[in-house]
Amino acid sequence: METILKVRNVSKSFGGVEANKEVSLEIKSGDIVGLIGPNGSGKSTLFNMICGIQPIDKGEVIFEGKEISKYNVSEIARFGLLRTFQETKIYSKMTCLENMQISYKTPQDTLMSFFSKISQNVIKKSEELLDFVGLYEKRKLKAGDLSFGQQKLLELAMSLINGPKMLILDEPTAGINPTLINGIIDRLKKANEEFNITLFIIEHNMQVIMGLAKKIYCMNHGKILAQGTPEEIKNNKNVINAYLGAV
Amino acid sequence: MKKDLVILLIILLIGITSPFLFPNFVVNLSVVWLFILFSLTWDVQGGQMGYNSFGNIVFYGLGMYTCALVQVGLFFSIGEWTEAGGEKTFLHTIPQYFTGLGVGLIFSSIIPVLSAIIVGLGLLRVRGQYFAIGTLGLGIAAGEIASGIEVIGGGQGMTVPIWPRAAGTTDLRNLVFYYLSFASFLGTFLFLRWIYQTRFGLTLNAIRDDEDKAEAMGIPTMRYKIIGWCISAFFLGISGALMGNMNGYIDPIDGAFTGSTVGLWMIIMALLGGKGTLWGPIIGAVLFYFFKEFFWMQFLGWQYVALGLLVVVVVVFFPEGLMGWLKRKFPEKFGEVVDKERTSGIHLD
Amino acid sequence: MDLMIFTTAPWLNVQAIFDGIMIGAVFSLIAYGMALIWGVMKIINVCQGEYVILGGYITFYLYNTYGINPLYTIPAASLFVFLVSFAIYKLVIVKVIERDLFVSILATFGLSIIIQQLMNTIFGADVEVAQSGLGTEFLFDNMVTVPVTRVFSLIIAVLVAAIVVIFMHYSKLGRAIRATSQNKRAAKVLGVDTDKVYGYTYAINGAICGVAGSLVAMTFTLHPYIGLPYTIRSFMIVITAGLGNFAAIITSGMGLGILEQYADYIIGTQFRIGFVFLLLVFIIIWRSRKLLKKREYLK
Amino acid sequence: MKTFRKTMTCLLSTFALFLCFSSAGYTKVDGDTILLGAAVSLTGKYSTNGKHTKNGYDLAVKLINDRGGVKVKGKKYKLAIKYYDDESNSSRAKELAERLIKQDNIKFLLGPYSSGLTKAMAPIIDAAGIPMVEANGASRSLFTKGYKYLFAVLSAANQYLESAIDLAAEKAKESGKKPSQVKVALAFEQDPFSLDVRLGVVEAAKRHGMKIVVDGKLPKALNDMSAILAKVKALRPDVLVVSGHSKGAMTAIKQIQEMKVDIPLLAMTHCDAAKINKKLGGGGEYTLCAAQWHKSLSYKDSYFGNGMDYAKRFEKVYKYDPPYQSAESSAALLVWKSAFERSNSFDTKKLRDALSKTNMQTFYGNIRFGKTGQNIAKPMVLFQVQNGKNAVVAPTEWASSKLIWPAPKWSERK
Repeated sequence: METILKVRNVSKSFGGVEANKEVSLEIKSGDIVGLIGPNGSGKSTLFNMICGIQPIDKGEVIFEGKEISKYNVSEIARFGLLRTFQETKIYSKMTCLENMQISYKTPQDTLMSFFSKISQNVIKKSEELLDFVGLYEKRKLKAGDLSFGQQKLLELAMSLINGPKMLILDEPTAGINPTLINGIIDRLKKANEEFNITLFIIEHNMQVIMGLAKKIYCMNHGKILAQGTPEEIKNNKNVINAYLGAV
Repeated sequence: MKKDLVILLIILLIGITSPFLFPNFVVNLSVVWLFILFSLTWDVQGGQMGYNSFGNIVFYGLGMYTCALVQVGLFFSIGEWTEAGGEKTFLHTIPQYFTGLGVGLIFSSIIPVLSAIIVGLGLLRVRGQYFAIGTLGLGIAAGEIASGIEVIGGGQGMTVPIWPRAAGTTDLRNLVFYYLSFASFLGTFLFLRWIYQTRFGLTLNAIRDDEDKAEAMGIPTMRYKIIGWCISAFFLGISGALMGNMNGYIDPIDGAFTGSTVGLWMIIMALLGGKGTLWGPIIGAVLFYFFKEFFWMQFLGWQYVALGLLVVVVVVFFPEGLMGWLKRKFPEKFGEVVDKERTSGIHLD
Repeated sequence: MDLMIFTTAPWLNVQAIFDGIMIGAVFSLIAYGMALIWGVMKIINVCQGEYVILGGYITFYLYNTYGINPLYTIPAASLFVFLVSFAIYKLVIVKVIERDLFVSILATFGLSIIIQQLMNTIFGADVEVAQSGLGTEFLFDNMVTVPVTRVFSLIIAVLVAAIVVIFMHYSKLGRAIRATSQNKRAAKVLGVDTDKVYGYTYAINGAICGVAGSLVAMTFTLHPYIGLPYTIRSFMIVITAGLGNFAAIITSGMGLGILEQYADYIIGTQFRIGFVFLLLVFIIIWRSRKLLKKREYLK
Repeated sequence: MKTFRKTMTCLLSTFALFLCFSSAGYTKVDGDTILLGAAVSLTGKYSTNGKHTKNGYDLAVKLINDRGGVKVKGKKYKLAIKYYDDESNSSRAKELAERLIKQDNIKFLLGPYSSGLTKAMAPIIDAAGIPMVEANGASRSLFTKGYKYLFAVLSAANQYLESAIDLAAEKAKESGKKPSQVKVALAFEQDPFSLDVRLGVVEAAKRHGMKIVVDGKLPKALNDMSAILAKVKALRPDVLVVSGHSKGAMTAIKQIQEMKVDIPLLAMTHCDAAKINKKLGGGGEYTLCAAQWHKSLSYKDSYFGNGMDYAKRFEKVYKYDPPYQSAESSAALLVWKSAFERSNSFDTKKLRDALSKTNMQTFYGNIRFGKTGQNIAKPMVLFQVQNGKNAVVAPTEWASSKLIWPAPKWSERK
């Protein structure tokens, strides 16, 4: 398998506080990779930098062989590197169906495409994906009226319709009731298998991430503390000291 | 589709017949159509895109000046025309007047669009209240600067070429401008109705609801925002040109860049009817015009207090407007329903 | 363009800087009030300028009707605007807090129209002035004029600012206000009555504007419709200086004063108001450009 | 979609209904009343002068009605005025012109206050062929557009301060200087009226070969002109001319006094309306003021008597001294009355012809309209504030006092 995302020696500091120090990691295409670490260890900052939301101070981010740290958020998204947010971001005053339609990535980006009508094909695909996450019945409701868990699912569906090559998820199960969690895990796995999307996930729920990921990175104090398979991580002494032990 | 056709026919019917039904109100009716245009175009930013602009009035004023300058400049020296106390009298012949008006209207839509691109590149990167206050500053600065430029008449203002008497009576003139106003309204209405049904409209809504998300999903938001502003500028420029010609005289602060009257009204009209909808601004504009004409006449000298009160009441107590209220009250009438019926019939799990 | 004037009359530089600093002090005072409510209540008060003019009219009224020297009317003007803005808080502002900032902008815009029109009805559209009778001092062979009133207003502005700062740091209410501005929820948990804090903050801003208004009435002239430029100026000062930084507010206030004076001399008085408003636009764009490098937005 | 359509139909039908009701309104001559129409500024920046204007109109209407009204075709008619508030806003004034003519069906109009508003109304009334006698729009550009239905009882704005420049030239000659050595400083507000005054001054200065050393312009919303005055101080001109309605006059006097700017001759407009001699203590002393009228002038008519009588009558009703804005407004009604009686008709065309042939004396001055509709028979008056009183100093035939020149330096005043 080839490498899809490579982060090399990335550093970032906020007014003297170093959030990321020389972070390097590699993700293979088609993998599910987890990122764990205590609060404030720099996970979200790393995500933000990969997606171009914050500029990096040093180092490089390579996506499919292309240096992307100079591009802005929407350009990176169009390369096929998409993210979801810790606090769900959906278009709250639009219906679920509209949320889906607008997330569909148009093949080209011309003025014509700006003013084109939403094609039946897109509508059909939206409905399929809403069905996939179990929101089909609520497709005509305003997204803001959905429950938090449902919004997370909607956000996932929106990411899927965009057709990304890689999806970065920031705590996909945080704040969701346990019965729904399994559903989300299920769908993530399916998305990975059926749509062949690489997943990179921040997660605090150890059960979830251990069951999902094939490889896990653990961060602490802005550095990569350890990496390996779930089993290796579980037994890594440093990880236990810094993170797992404290749980 | 049939419903749409019916609505269009009704509007056309009202638009075409009303000057004959109310011949004494032709000018007022033209103003009503332009008012609707104002609130519709403001709503592109304020309602659909979530960028509360106080500066759209700049395009209106620019259109007004551009048109007048072209109308004059094509045939005479602008400097002599606007010279304070100039002794010469200039009269446009019929062909001169109409070519001037035609070319003026074209330019009065181009120049505001260009300025929207330039200003937009700077200001549309700014969000929230900074955008609102920045555009407020822009609107007022434009008026002050215009009144400092001598060539366009400065604080003296500028007169617009008068209707050549040989072409017909003033009633004919009013009719011509009525139909031009109506046409520009209709153009705006149809255009906006069309784009709201396309990807563009959805994108504007997405920017309003969560711009960061829209960017993270790969939407080039800046381009959409600028195009949106250009659309507003285009129609506002034309409306300014028409208003300038109907008024016959352009005052830089009271007539063209009227940030604290028309500039504020367009916001209130859209809010009154319900921002972010197609029909809200239309209803709001009509309601507001009535409020303004029929109630203000009753408060001789107090109408500004009444306007201020209206602003406060609408904004504080009734911010969702008429359409917003209806939508909240009867969401199911607007298609917000739990729809169990499956059309695609696909089951993945 | 009139650059030659500075070479024929070099003392004009001194004059411009002097005037700029003294006018800037009043601007800073108004801006401080705006920063206060913006920071604490998260609302933008567009009727700031109208409060200033209202304070000025109180001074004028006392001066005109009872012949009181405007110098002594400052407390009265301050108190009056304090009460008015407290009433406005109870009636309108209380419903605007915690809503979208645009709502507060529009609502206070509406209020400013009402206040303008009421001032016009009560005091008339005449241009009014309150003479402090303090006289004028001269420097450089009578060429640089220093009206004592302006020096006085500089002193008062500094004094009031000092009082407000001391109040904010050492009084119970002041501390409650600061706590609320830093973290509203925490303050509420600790037993701060945030509603009361908001009311007083808004009214204190009114009091500050009242003082500034008195100073404006003494140094310039009054008219019901000249409030907006004061609002815009204070907005500009606040966005250049940031919300909490008092020293920065004073420097940018005086900077604006000096800049305005130079603009006045160089590009001509006719563009002065336009210059102020355009400067606002440029400062906003400039700040957003700076943030853009960090991939952040001005919001 | 159905709801939208219903709402729209509902709204539009109410709209239609409203329009139907409102069109049934006034007619030009109703029973024994002749209805004139006027838009005046009751709110906004011109509201003070707007009230002066309205008071002037009302006083004249009352007097004419008390004396039996207007006689047309053997029948006596009373006068009445339909007022609207134009909010000191030119767009509003234009709308109101439209409303008065189209909806209220009024055929005889009176002017609003200020040149800007008159300018906004003029194209409308002229196109509709409705005559307007206006008393407060002095801008010369009103009279170069070929309007046929606009008549102004006042002298054009460019004449306001021309004579002040002439005076300065005269005084320069007396003191042994050439007029071309006189240095002039200008400070004008950016509004149609003041810019017209400026034009007249610039032309006069050019005629005498004077040099303009400071040419300042003030925005409408500014209450500070210290920069211009600092320049004036630096360049020591012999004449400073200021115009900017009441605000300009007030701001100028206050800051000149404060900065102790020594100018041998300070001339301005609107010092009367701004009541500078009352409000600013001695600050306004020696200021030369341009006025359309002064009560001490000895013109007279059979209604108001002379200027003094007018002033007394006015003060009895409104409790203040009449500014010239009121006097000229009253005069406008005298003109209308005479036009009605001379044409003996209500036909607008005939009235227009009668108006253009007006040649009469009123307490306000002689009124005779030139080809362009402007009063060409009345000179401007200049007075100087002397000991807190207004003393007429020019033109010489009406002058009651001598010009004090040069104005004493501030260091020499007490």
